[in-house]
Amino acid sequence: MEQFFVFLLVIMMLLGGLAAMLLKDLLAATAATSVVSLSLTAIFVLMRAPDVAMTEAVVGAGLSALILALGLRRLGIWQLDMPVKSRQKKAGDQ
Amino acid sequence: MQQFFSMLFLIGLLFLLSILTGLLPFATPPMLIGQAIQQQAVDATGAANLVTSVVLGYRGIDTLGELSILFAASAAGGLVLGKTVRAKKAASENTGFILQAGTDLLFPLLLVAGLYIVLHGHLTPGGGFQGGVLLATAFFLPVLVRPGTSVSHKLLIVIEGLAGASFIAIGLLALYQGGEFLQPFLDKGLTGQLLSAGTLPLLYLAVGLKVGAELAGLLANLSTEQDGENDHVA
Amino acid sequence: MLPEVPAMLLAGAVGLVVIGLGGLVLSRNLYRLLLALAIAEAGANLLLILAGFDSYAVAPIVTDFSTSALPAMVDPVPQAMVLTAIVIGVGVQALALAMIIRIKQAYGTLDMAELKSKMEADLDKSLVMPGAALIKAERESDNG
Amino acid sequence: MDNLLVLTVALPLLMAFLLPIVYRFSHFIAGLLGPIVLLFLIWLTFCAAYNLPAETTSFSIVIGGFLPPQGIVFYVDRMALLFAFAVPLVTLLMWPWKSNLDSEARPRQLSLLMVLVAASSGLALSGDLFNLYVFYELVAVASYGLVINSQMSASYVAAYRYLLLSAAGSVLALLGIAIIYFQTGTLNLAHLSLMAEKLDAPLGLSAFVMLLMGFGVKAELFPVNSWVPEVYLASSRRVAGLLAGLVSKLAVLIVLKTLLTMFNHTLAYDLLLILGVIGLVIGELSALKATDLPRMLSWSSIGQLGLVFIAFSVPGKTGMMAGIAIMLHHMLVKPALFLMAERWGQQLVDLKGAAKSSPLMAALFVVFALSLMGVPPLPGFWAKFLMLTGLAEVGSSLSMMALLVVLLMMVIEANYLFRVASLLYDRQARQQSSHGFINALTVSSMAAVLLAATVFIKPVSEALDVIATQASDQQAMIKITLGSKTGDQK
Repeated sequence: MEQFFVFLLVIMMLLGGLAAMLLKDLLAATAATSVVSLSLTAIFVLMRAPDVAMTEAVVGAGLSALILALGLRRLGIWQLDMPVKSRQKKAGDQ
Repeated sequence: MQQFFSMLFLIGLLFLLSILTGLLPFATPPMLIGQAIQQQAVDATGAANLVTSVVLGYRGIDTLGELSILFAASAAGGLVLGKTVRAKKAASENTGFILQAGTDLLFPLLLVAGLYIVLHGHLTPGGGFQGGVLLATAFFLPVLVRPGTSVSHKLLIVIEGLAGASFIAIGLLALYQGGEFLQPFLDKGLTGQLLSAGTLPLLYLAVGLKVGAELAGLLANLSTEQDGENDHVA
Repeated sequence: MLPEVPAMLLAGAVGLVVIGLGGLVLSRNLYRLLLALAIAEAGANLLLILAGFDSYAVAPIVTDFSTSALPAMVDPVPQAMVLTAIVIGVGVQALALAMIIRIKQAYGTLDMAELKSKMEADLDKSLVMPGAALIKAERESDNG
Repeated sequence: MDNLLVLTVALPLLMAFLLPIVYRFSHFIAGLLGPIVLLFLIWLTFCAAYNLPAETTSFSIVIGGFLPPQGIVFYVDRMALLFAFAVPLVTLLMWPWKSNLDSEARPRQLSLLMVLVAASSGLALSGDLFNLYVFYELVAVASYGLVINSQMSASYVAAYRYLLLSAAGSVLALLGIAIIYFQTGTLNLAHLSLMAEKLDAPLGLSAFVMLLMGFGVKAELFPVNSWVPEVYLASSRRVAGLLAGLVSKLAVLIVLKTLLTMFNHTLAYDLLLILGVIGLVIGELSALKATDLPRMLSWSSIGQLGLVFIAFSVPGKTGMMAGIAIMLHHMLVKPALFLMAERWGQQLVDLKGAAKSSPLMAALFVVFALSLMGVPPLPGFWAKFLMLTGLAEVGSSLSMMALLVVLLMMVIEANYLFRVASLLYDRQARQQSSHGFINALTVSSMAAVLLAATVFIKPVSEALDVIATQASDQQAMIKITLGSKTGDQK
């Protein structure tokens, strides 16, 4: 059972990492980074490290994503009502 | 050409790391200091959470360094972003009643949760850093929802400075009493009680306040647009 | 059949590090470089946690206060180290983001190669300027 | 009261935290706080070194009262004391007395400097692998902040590139620490040196390479030093002097600590030698090509650090002594040269005839340059001479090749430094701005130290001998940090 969960989580984590590197849309890439953090949180729980899991959830998935999103907003790459197409164009301009 | 070499480097790295990790004694760690700490920690610090006794006791100076790194990062971030200009009152960015009321409701909840996590750091998972982040978000959410308002930077600087100074002061007090720097003193109490583990909860409180104030300042700094910032296309 | 748990976890840690470092080497967008850094750091943290893992142990928190005999626990030291490393990582990330915002304001682009050539040009200009400006200013003050 | 030495870390941090508050009340007091703390630290470390009885080799400070190897320990030998003394001293010399920053940025800059001092002292004293990593990161973050201090937009790009390289190095260093912890289950350096046989090739060697790439970033080691010229150019000259003079040496010190305690293989030493030689060649050749003073100084700094690594790759006392001598010499000379570059015109042609407007500075420049080249009576000569004899003693084909390369590079170094000197005394004078009083005083006092070292070369070399003997004495370190429990710890 544990084996199966770990397998799923590791696959999710690696796919998240790859997506963060390959996705054109920077906002989606940021979300993919959060996916890595979240699966890492679950892995930490399975590895009997509740303190680290909590830190990873609060800092890695929460705070870091918040900081990155604020940064994206100030960079002008992400506006709330901006369609994906124009976001990609903007990111591609860089 | 450069791409080719980079790929070559990466494949080499993957190969190297895979072989190396294959050699590691996984799941049967030597745990030389780990075992010793497990045997002594409860008696030495009185904290039920061994990670806390390592973070604040055995490796207390690491935590001081970590606090200073956050401090340095936020100071340097302030230097980069320059003068904080009061955010423009943007009427167009009205976020709506429901969001505002929801945030008002969330604020006390986040505050209590943050303080709980900070104060129970020596008993349960969590502690100053995790709780501090929650505190920071509690103070930052209103800024996000009401674009006109801003956090009081003066107050944040004072909290931040005094909390950091009190962490060091507790350490120096131990030194003054004839112990070593950052040696836990005060009564250790009964392990498992809220009021136990000597100075550790105090240290975590200082950490929590400092982290909270620092991150709130940093987030506010990142979120406020400055005059003449041309990249914002509304 | 699925591989063993340790092998999968080690592969995950190594994979994250390689993906992250690969992104650092291959990517040109400043923001993407930052994401790559975060991923590589996550991989290193996972490897560090694995250093203290023991499949027959419990989390390092004392729950039974009645006996002094402790059950087998996982090593708390790497956990403390990873806690430190995570917080350091986020601090550096925030600082880097602040720099990116400034760079975008100043140069209007996020492309590393383009920025590098612009920076070199700026640096060369700054080297000529102060000396020449000083000389010019002094000459003017001499004349006037 | 040995454990008062903890104050070298605690006190600057305390000041750094309090400075922004004090600055709100009085700009003047806040400006004075830093220098006062630095003076106190200089006095404290001097007393500690002076009162250390001759027969005592070293002592350790147990942080938090948790005995090693579980707790963190500060291992204080004479080398650590020397660097703990040098950190506040050099920072005080490079202190930014004047500043054009506004009232919001200035306290932040001063705080960052205090953080830099605390972290550097920690690097000099700490005897715990992960603690070294934390202090190293602290130095790194503080230096990012200081680099972006100047109001140039190019400095943001330079600082960002520096940050990325440095952070990637930190990831590698963390991986190295993870591998070491996997193998040994401990972090205390003395405890690790007991278990050195567990860290054989290939695991130990790759862990060493990872640590080297991680900590080598600040030490300007060859493959990870591409940040050096752009950052030194983009930041203010004082910060550049601080980074080149002080921070790089402390990073070398970490590499040295790990090398001595854990990785005593010949392979590790050879690797250091090769990287050092490549760094030296690239640094000196690029310095020869440079057309402006700051770039020349940055490249020459890379070259000098290459020399340091070559010296430390010579096993035994000779190499240790030569390495320490070159480090100290460079720590004195490079900040002074950067201080001079602060006010002179930047392009080399702008320097024409600068001797007319500032004769003292030009003369001092020649003295420093001569010492950097290694012209006989000056201390630079003795440092290089020691290193060359050490290389010759090793006698392997690799070290002979290194010897030849070093000699060749000394000629090139002499070439470009003489070019600057002859420009300074050129007849056709261009107009120059003169140096400020504090600036001139600082540089002159540094020159005075250099000349004093020339005159008292015998006691200095004897002291260096003692320091080097002690620094390479691993048995004493194990005995003093782990105490009598050494037997059952194993």
